[in-house]
This record gives sequence, C-alpha cells and structure tokens, in this order.
Amino acid sequence: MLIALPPWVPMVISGFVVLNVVIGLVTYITLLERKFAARMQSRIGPYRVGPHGLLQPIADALKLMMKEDIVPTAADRRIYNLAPIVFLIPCMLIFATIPFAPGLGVADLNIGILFFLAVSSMEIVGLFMAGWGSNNKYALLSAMRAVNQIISYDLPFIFSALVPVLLTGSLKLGDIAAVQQGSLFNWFIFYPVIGQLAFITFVVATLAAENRVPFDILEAESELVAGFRVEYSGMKFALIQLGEYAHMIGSSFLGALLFLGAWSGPGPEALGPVWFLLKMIFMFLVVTWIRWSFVRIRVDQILALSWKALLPATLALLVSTAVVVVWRTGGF
Amino acid sequence: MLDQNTTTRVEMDWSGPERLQMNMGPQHPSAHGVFRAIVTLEGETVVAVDAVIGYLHRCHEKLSETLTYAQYPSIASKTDYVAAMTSEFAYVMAAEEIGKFEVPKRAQYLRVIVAELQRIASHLLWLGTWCMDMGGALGGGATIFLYCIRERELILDLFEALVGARLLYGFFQVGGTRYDIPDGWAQKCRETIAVIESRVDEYEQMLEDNAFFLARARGVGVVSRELAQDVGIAGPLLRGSGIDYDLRRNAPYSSYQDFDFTVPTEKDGDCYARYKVRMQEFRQAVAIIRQALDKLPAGPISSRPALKSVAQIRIPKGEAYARVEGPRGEVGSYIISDGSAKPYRMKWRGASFSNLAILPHIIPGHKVADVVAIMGSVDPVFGEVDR
Amino acid sequence: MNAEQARASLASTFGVEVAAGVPMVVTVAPDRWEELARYAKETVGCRFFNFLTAVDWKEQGLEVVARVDNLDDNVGLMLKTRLAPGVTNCASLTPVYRGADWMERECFDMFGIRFDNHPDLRRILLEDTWEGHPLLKSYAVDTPHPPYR
Amino acid sequence: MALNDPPVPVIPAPIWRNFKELQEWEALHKTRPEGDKHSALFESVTEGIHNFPGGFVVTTAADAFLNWARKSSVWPVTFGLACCAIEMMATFCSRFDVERLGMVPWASPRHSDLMIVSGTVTIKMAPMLLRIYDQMPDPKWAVSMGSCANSGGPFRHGYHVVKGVDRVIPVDVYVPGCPPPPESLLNGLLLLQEQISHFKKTGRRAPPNVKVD
Repeated sequence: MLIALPPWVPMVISGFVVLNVVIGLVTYITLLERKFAARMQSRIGPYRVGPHGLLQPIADALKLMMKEDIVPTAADRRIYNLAPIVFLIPCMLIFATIPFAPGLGVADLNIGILFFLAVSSMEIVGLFMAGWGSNNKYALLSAMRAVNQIISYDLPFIFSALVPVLLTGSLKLGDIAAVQQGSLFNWFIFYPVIGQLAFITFVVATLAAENRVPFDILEAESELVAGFRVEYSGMKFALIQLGEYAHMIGSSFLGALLFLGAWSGPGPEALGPVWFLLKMIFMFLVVTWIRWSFVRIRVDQILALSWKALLPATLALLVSTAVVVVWRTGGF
Repeated sequence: MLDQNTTTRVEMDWSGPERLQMNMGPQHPSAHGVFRAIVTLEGETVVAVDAVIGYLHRCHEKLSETLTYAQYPSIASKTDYVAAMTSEFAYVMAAEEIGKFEVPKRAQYLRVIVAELQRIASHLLWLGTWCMDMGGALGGGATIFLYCIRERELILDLFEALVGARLLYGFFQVGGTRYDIPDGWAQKCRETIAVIESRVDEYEQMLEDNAFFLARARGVGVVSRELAQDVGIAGPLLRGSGIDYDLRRNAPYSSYQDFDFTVPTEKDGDCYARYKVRMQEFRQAVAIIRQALDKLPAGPISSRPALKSVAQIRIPKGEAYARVEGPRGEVGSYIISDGSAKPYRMKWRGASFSNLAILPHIIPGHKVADVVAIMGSVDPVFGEVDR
Repeated sequence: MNAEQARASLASTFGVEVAAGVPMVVTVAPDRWEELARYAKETVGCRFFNFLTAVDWKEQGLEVVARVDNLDDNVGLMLKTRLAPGVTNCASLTPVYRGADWMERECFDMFGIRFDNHPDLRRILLEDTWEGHPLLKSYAVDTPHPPYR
Repeated sequence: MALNDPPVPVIPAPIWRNFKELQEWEALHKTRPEGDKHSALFESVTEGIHNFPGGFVVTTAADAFLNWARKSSVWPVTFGLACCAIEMMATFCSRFDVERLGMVPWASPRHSDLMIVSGTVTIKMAPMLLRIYDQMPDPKWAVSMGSCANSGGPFRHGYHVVKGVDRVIPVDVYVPGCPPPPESLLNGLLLLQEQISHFKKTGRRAPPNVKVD
C-alpha cells in the first residue's frame, strides 16, 4: 500500500460495496420471485416492461419514490416516520458477518453467527413501531401477532442454527464454511441423520421468522388487509419491502453457508462466490415454492406448533448433536 | 325530568377483557363483494358480529314491476352473477307456471345442460376464492385460485360459443330457450367436462393431503341440523349438515327425473363437510351433462313464436312460486301477475340471503382467521343477497 | 304428516278452506298469524323456513306471505295474512323461526310493516337515513335521492 | 303514455353538488393547491432543478422517463362491487394476465395508484368509494368499468343506484360493456397507460363534471 490506510477504511469500502450489492440483489430477487410464481401459476410474469420484464423492479422503485407519502393525521408522527428505518437497519446489518469467499467479507467476526442471530431478531422493534405508529386497528392486530410469532420462533431458529456450530466447534462463519469444503459429502446437510433434521427445522424456523407463508399471519391479506404496513405509501412502503426481502436473502445466505457448504463446488477456486450465490438462490426458491403452494394456518395453531412441537424437537436435536460430537471425539 | 337510562353512561370498566370493535368493511379482499361485518374482538376471538348488507341493493324487485316478461330475464341474471343461468331459469319457470306454457323436450334438456355447466363454473369460482381467502392473495391460496379460474375459462368459452356472452346471458325466454347449440358444441362440451373432471381430482389431491388446509377447514363453522332448517339455509350448506334434500330429486323440474344422479351429503356440517359436498357435486354435474348430451332429443327449442314486440307476452292473472336448485341453494322466484305484460309483484328468494343470515349465529367464538374461512365456505354472492 | 292429512288438519283447526295444488295456500286473519306458524312448525312438521315477504294491494292493504317446507315429506305451505287497509303492524315470526329475523327486517325496510316483538327492527338494505318505503306502489321507481340523481 | 317508454322522472333531478360530504370533497380538492402531489423529496429535487437556469431542459426530458416508470407499474386496488368484479378477476388471472403490464393488485388503497370501479355504485356505497379514493396517494387514476359504473347501466332507473361513478370521483378511462370482456378491459388499461405516459403535473385534477339527467 502506498500510504498506510487506517484499518477501518477497507471495512467501510467493503461495507458500502456489500450494501449496494444487496440492494441490487433485492430488486432483482423480487423480479425472480414474481416470474417464478407466475410460471407456477401457468401465467407469464412481468413481460412488457423492458426486455422480458427485466426493468420492472426499476420502474416499481422509481414510481414508489415519486408517490405522495401520506402520514395519517391520527398517527403518532415520530414513531410512524422512524419505523421503516428501524426496521431496515437490522435487515442490512446481517450481511456484515457473511463471508462471500475465504477472505472476502465485511467483517468475519469470531462470534459471527451470534451477531447474525442477535441482529436478525432486532427487526421486530421496527415492525412493532410501524404497527403501533400508524394508529390503525389492522396494523395494531398484526403487530401483536408479529411479536408473538417472532418470539416463539426465534428459539427454534437459533437451536437449529447451532447444530452446524457444534459440528465445527467454532462460531466464526468462515470456519464453518471452511470445514465443509472438499467433497460434496462433508456438507452438513449430508451429515448422517442430524444434518437433514437440522436443515428441515432450519427452513421451517426461517419461514416463520420472516413471516412467509404458511406462517404469514402478519400481513394476511384476507384478514388484516396488509398487516403492519397498511398505512405506508410511497417510499416508506418501498423501504419496508426492501427490509423484508433483505432479511429473507440474509437467512437464505445463512442457510446456504451452514448446510450447503458455502463456496464449495467443482471448478476453480475463483468460482466460490458464484456457487454461494447459486445456493442462496436455491434456498430462496425453496422458500418461494413453499410460499406459493401452502395455505396459511391460524395464529393459535402456529404458536402451538412452535411451543409444543418445534422447540422440544430442536432442543433434543441439539442435545443429540452434542452427544454425537463428544462420542465422535472419544470423550466417553 | 331526565329519563333514568339515558343518563347512565357505561363506564369503561377495565375488569373484563378489553374489546376491540373492528370493521371488515365493504371493500375487503376476502369480502366476496360488498359485505361489511362489524366484528367485536376479545384478543383474537370474535365475540359478536353485526352484518351490514345492502351495499349492492340495485332495486331488482321494483325494476321487475316496470319491465315486461321478455325484458327482465337478462336483468334477472344480474342477481346471482356467478351463476347467471339459474336465476333466469327460476324467473322464466315461474312465468310459465302461471301461463301454463308447455316447454318442448329439447328446450328442457338444453336448460338442464346449461344449468349444470353453470354449477361447475360457480363451484370452480367458489373453490378459488375460498382458497384465496385462506391462503392470501400473495400466498398459496392464489395458486389454486388461478388454476380454478383457468378451468372456468374453458366453460366460459362454451357459453360464449352458445350464447355469445361470457358471464351474463339472456339464454332463457318464457316458453323455452332463445338459442340452440351450434354443431360441434356437444363434442367440445364433452372434451371440456372430461378435462375438468381430471383437474378436480388434481385439486382434491392437492388440498386434502395438505395438513395446513385440513387444520383450517376441519371443525370450523359447525352448523347443526336444527339451526340449518330454522334459518332456512339451502343447497350445499344444508347437505353439509346432514339433511338429504335436493330440489332436483325431491321436486324434479324441467325433466330432471330422466337423469339418475346421487345427492352427496355429509354429517358434521363444518367447512370441510361443505367442501366435500361441493367437490362431489362437480362429479354429479359432469354425469348429468353426459347423460343429457347423449339423450338430447331433436325438435323446437321454444313453444312460443319469435318475439316481434317486447310487450307481446301476456301472462293471465295468477301467482306462482318456482324453485331451482342453484349452486348456492334454492333460488326461487315468486311472481304475482295481473294479466298485463308486466308482473304485479316479483319476489326473489335468493339462496345467499338466507345462507348469509346464518353467519351471526355461528361466527361468535371463532378466531378472526376462521371468520374468513366460514365466509368463504358459505360462498355468498352479493347481487343475490342485496337484490 | 303428508299433504292430505296436513290439508285436513289445517282446515279443521283454522276453519279455513285450504286450496290444493303443490304449495298449499293457507290464508288466515292477522291475529292468528303466529299461532298458524307455530302450528305449521310443530304439528305439520314444516321446520324449513323458506322465505317471508309482503305484497302491496294498494287499497285492500298489505298482505304478508310466508313459505315453509317439510323437507322429509315434501309438504310446502304458503301462509298468507291480509292486513286491514291502513294497518302496518303484524305479529313477528322470530320466536318461531330464527330465519324470519332478516326477512322481516327487509319487509319493514321495503314496505314499512312494523313487526311487534322483533329483536332489532331496523332497515337492512337501505341506509337508516332513507325516508319512504320503496316497494310500496305509491313510491315512484326512480324517486330522486339527492345528491346522486 | 305508451306502454314501453321509460318512466318519466317526476321531479327534476338536483345536481350532485349540494351534498355536504361531497361538497367537502370538492372544497378539499380546491384547497389542495397543486392537486397531484408527489413525495416531498421528489418535489424539492424537481423544483431545485427547475429553478436552476436552463434546468427546464432536464425536467422536461426527465418527465418522459419518469412517466415511463409510472406507466409501467400501475398498481390497482382490488375494488370489486358486482358482476364486473368477476370479469376483472378473470383479467387478473392466468389467461389475460395483467401482470405482464406490471400491474399487481394490492389490497390496501395506500399502496395502489389506480382504482378500477367494477360494478354498480349504489347510494349506500358512494361515501365508502369516495373515502377509499381519497386514501389513495397521488398521482392516482380511476377506470370506470362496465355500463353500471359508466352511467348506471341497466339499473339506471333504480332509486338506490348512482347514475355513473363520475358523479362521485373523477374518472380517466370508461370501459363500455355489461360486463366488459377481459379483452376490452385490457384495452382500457392500455389506453390508461398511454394517457399516463404524457401525464403532466397540471395542478388541476379533472373536476367531477356536473351531471343532470
């Protein structure tokens, strides 16, 4: 280096780059989802806007920027205006600790996964502020439901994410990915029994934590019109959509890293991030496929499923992983 | 001196559970049209429902007193616009009953074929909107909705070939039908119902192995036998509660006695039972259409000469109540004629009006999500409710 | 109880000629209206409440028509009562049939017939501020209602 | 009078403006100076560029591009009233897919900028329709679908029917038909897109025109 750059400068630059990549990814992931859902429903998705509908997300974003943003007179102004930002920050922060290639990542903390899980459950604050601030019965009801759901599904989410951590013995996301390199069979999904179970509970818990169907009681159109974002229009609505999709992409990245061996794949080393992206898209399409084929279940059934079924199952899974790890390393 | 009870204000007592009064208003994605339910909630459970209707009251009964017997059938199809054929059927049959007009055999068979096709189209729309209510417009429900509408388009093509219109037809006239089936239509109709029969099995397999769907449909909105008859609900709701009553078999009209079909009934009267009854009715309707197409006799399609002027049909003095088994239940038209070309009084017995009257009796105690599921399984059409 | 026995028993108890034909028409004085409905429900077994409506015969007064069915034996009964000219209240059938609740509210909305001891008699199809009862013969079909006419 | 000519209205129909709530609506539209308002950020940016000497070149060129964005993502609110709603649903579904044009039906009026009034507007429903139209953020458009919404249609002589939705809200495109088949609704939506493509912020929202029978 010609001049000794202070250590935080590259981190800021890489943070800036990752943020923009994520926003670009979010806009085009929405297009991918709309096209994928359209094909599932035997129709053509966005087609006439730009070649094959490729400019559709840009048109949507631009139009939303120009819409009049209405603040309801009875709304609690400060909370109402602050909510989209508070909702968006955690959703963007989770990309800080994800290593896209062995060295390439904003900050590969050695408590990577702890940071990820802590920040990803912070988004409920912004969500509740939105529901409470807009002074609308539908929004209030959906904000209450959101708090119930995310509280009851964070624990299974954390437990099922801890299984790979136990198998590698380190919280650093880089190490978890490094252990899974090499052949296809050291991915954690192919770990004899525990891998598959952990993957299934992880996907179910991600679905619930991000309020995707069949757990999307949060913005259940048929009951609560549009949930907590019913009063938001224009740019604030776009920010909330951005946050929601960013959180989903973050969880898909985490899923791909924990279970599908982040950048391990045939071909030269440089292709690593491409494989990682492809696995993320695969995880995202699994979630979208579930979204477009399941019917939503009721609030009390969701909570019952979490407390009665998912939580004990993931706890037992965690304990059995610990026993297997200790047995594997000859501890008995 | 002030009256005693006007001065006592109900203090907001914090002892009991706090109640939230929510408005599932006229413009609501799952309101099946313009229906406003003022729902009083305790937390998530519904405590009381006040149903407000009348947002689509289009003065059908007053208009029918100013339109002649030839003009009104195409307006009649706007009462139940999802099953337009059955409402015309009832009006025209009532007029024929008073005037003792004889309907040729071919016209009766055409009417049966068209009524059963309309039943399939209406049940397809019911299945789609019900799953969309439970699954959300941006969720799984929308997929089944789009599949059902794709099938419904096939039937609308048949109607477009037969009558020229897709949704509201003027197919019926006093004394018979206005159009005859073009050649090649029968063969196309057989292909369409064959496609639909295979698709219905596909939907059944798609829904019934889905644990979420069963969790949302079983045990929700139970209607007892006694309450069903007392409120007067009809059709699939009645048969879902275990009462084996179907107008096509108990009081056969327009040569329904020539076809053999079974009337599906279920015992436990919840949303899932109504779903099973309607899915079975798909197959019975397909069977009836096949038999009717095979035994379609030749001959005239109307016993009255072509209309030269609108006021040509004069019905003698008298009154009659004709009933038809529509997709939602018994659709009836009660006409009192005074000998002129216009009825003196015409009353629509809409099936959805009585079906909707059962909601305030069964909804309290359910969750908000169930209100939507019950509304979908009752399948009201608001042209028929508000008339 | 099949059609013949129903016809005989109705004629005997209410002393009124019951016309034959598919729906048997029973016309009775307004004061025995609820008694007739209860009789139809208990003894004749017509538990299915089909519909209830009214007809405006201009000078001869209003007439309330109800149709009840016995689903098991296929017996249909058309109950009628003619209110005296100028009289606009009638006994309510809600204690007998719960389905009569909305139908009677619609009759009140359209004809102005006040049903005594009806749980909550208010307009069902039109908004509460609407004046006049549209289905009466004296009401012009397109009476203007500001501001939309 | 001849038997089959339509009943002659007895009293001349008053025009719509003397209804308190609708007067307020018209007054509201007068007090909102520029009629169509964009988001504050966008307003300040365009004002800034416009006042910059020679800035008008940029804003006029930008208008075409921004109108392309408005045109290609028009989000209708699901507002089905009667029979035309079934045909509107058929247009949103697989065979006549409007999502090809970038239209996604949203449930809440806050997220949408087009209201397709499909069905008969009755007097009891008109204030509700008005409130939903007001809740939609500017710039917004309205399509009147079906002869009931255009002029009261077959129920024009009914006592409870508003003779056309343009007595309640300003309408941009009228789609004839009862019910209009999906092809003609699609044609109406394409006409609307073409109208949006040269949309100028004129400050004057089309005034609801005075209707007399």
